[in-house]
Amino acid sequence: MNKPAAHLETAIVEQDTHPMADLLRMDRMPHIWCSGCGLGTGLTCFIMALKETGIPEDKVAVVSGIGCTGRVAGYLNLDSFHTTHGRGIPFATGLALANPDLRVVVYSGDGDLVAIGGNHFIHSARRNMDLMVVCVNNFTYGMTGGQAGPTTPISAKASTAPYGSYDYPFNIPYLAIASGATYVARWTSLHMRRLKNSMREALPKKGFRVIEIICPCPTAFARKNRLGSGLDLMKHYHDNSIIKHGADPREADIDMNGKVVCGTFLDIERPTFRDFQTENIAKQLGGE
Amino acid sequence: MGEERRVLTGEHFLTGDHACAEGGMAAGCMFFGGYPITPSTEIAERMSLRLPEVGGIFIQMEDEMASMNSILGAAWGGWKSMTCTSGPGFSLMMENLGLGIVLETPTVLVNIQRGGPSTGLPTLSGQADMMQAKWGSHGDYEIIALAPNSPQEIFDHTIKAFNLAEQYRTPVLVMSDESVGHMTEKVIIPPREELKLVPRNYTKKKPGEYLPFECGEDEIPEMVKAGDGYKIHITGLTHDKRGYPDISAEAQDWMVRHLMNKIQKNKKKIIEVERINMDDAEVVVVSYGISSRVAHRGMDLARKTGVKVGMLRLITVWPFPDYMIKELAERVKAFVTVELNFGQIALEVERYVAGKAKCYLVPHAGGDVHKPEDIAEAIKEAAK
Amino acid sequence: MKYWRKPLDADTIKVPHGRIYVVKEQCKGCGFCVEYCPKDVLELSQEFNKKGYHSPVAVREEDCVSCGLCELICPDFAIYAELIEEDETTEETPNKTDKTEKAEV
Amino acid sequence: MKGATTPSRKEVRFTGYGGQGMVVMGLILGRAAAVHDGKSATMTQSYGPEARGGASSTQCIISPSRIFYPYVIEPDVLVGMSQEGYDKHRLNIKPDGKLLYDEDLVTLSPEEKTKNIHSIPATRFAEELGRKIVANIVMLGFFCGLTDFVAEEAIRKAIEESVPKPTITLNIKAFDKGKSYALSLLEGSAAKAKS
Repeated sequence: MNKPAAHLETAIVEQDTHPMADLLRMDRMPHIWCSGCGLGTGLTCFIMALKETGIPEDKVAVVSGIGCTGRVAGYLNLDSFHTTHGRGIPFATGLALANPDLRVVVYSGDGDLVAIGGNHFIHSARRNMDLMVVCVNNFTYGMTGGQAGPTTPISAKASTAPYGSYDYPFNIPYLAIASGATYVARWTSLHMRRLKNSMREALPKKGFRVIEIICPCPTAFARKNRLGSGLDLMKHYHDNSIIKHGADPREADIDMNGKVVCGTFLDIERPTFRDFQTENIAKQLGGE
Repeated sequence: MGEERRVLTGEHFLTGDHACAEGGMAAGCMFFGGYPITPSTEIAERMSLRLPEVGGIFIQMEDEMASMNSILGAAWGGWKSMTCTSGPGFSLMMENLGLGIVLETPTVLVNIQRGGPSTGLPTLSGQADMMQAKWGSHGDYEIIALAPNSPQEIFDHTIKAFNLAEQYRTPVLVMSDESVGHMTEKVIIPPREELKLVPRNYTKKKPGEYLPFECGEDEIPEMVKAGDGYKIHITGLTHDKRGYPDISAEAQDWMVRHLMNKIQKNKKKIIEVERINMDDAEVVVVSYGISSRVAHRGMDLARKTGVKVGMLRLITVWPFPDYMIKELAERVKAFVTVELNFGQIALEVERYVAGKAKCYLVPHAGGDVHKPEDIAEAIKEAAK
Repeated sequence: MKYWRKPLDADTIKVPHGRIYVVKEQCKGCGFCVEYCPKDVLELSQEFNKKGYHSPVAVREEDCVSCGLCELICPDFAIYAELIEEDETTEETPNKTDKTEKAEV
Repeated sequence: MKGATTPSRKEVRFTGYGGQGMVVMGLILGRAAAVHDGKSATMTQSYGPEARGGASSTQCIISPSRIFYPYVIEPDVLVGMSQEGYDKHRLNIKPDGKLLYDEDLVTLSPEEKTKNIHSIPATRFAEELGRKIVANIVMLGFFCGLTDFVAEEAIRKAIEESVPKPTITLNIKAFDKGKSYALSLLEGSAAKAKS
């Protein structure tokens, strides 16, 4: 860690002068996320990506489940919905279908999206629903104190796995691709530019898009597993992540000490749920 | 195809389930998210056929939790929405019925009740979800629940449920039963222009002025939809008028009182009952749904033996018409509650009779309806 | 990574300069910006903010090229850099005067 | 025809096997009464998990006024299209009620006490018409010839609205077959009574 500087000449400004203040609910800042948590970095990337796409702010809605990541909905100054645990995707499904002008983003955590919400995740991917899903994976239930989750690596300790977690974790890109998603990428919080670019790429696309962000949780996951600070985890990603676009998702398992495969795993087009509704069904009805 | 297919004006011979779907259509429903479960499946089937005709969307979700959430999402997307379920599916919807109540989302949930607990009697009738309707989602809340007793009524009451949902910005339940859902009778669908529909109460306020949970004396907040520039935030957490989470006892007190008051304060406007033979009644049968039709025969049989018996048929079960029971308890001898369970609404009756008259229950586990003779016997016993 | 030779057009390329702004009370002192600033401009201050964190200061602001990485990596919306226009380097930044102290360049 | 129907509550039970079209019979009769004959009608059916092969029973209440109790108390007519259905319900017929049955599928109990009994080889007639599946409509024609609960024209309209369009002619033929068989039986018994 750098030693503190001796002088203090840097411009100190009010919070609402930050360039992202227009897309944040500044009356709710500072946010609840811990020092060294990567969630905010991912959110910064999202805001920048959104600005770069030029999609009007009024036409973007964000839906979250609950938990640390679930708070994203409450911090973004967009139409935003903070639903129940795991149910972000089905809520977003109704929202997106009822209002096709909206770009609907589901922004939630690993426990929310692939444990309690796992069924919704795979079925929404199967239908190729027009949703962009950002899954922040910090390997744990952070807000409630570090319980084991569906992505907790084998042998990692958690408050509900004091002897180590010994059930196999989900490999989210593999799960998403197998279920039918049409855009799948994974980045760590350290890959800010690439993450932002992925989000910019995925935001205007149709279909079920999944972006996984591997994210440090210094308070719950790192502490229980003696992995150091958030910064230490960022350094770990620096040393251990490999970028491999188009990688076989089966190679993207994450364990405690191995490599983290990042990149865009898949980027294809196939008809979405709405395409089928508007084309096939409409054609049948029109033919009568 | 288009809106001209929305209201199938005319005389039909329909099952309760199909009549329910037609009620949804006539009410302006554009979105149905559901999961098939007997005996409500025919509603979903009919909606899957009918909604695309008017440009609406039917989606078969992966389970009932998803179904309930999808209709909430669709409501905030600006569409009228509904789902239907039965038995275990109703249990699964409880979590997000609570979300619907807390987000004050207008939507309609139809429960075609079957025998329980658990998988129970998928194809046979029951009325044992009545307390679950009121208390099934965790936390304190008030709910509106209607109990139609014929295909015509399930058509009418599905429209009414949509209207109440918009009027009070809340999910509304239609608590029917297998017997009514699977019964076929004449259903008259009126001309479109004769339907009385309540449109969504969209705010006239501008972005920046509007708060999603701010309300006046009537306790009913105005609505917006996503995409209109209001940049709303709404949350299932306890929240303030802005919709921002406020996890404090004070915020909880405000929010829960508001949710209860908005129904309780307006209950005299909401509640609907049918009074039969009540002018000279000394014994009052309280019943709803299919049981009310069976009890009607029980009442006729008892009347033939000279008992002065009438019926208070609950069309609205929740909010419970407590003031009517209180008033009747002052002047009648006894109440006989007839329902396909072991005493759910009977408990409410007893609560408001408060010892001022005798209270009887004719219990039934479900799977069939009561024998009218048993009801007649209970009425005669009550008249003694 | 080091360049093995000086770029041929190095004389014609203008190196941009940035000014760094810190939302001090929003910072949680994670150190991400300090660690990953490619020009090593930042250090953590010795002072505490109200929540007890050390926020960053630009100790070598003259080296800042306004690449924007600090803004992107900051999880707390607490730091950003602004490109200084050539003719503006000695003037106060408009709109910021009422709220900011001018940075020492 | 409307005036010919009696003004009190009538109850009909159709029993048979799943797949014989018992539900369709109830639907057509109920629809005819409710939509085309100015009456009230309530049709209910036994629901089981099996679509075919199991016992199937349909009840139809027809009344000039609002129907409260929607189930059969004591049927005015029991229609038996299966032995099992007949055996199960034969003791529950109104004292002056009628029993109608398919004579190839049902053997009467030696203790059968019902006075008004009429049989028809409905399934055989249907086969002769080319489609066994219309046996229920043959039976409905037979029912129509022997009762006055619902106007004949109303039933014909309800058939046309309820069966697949390409089969309307066949179904109307089936209905006519059953109806004329009923009339010939009535004439036969009238002639017998005369002689």
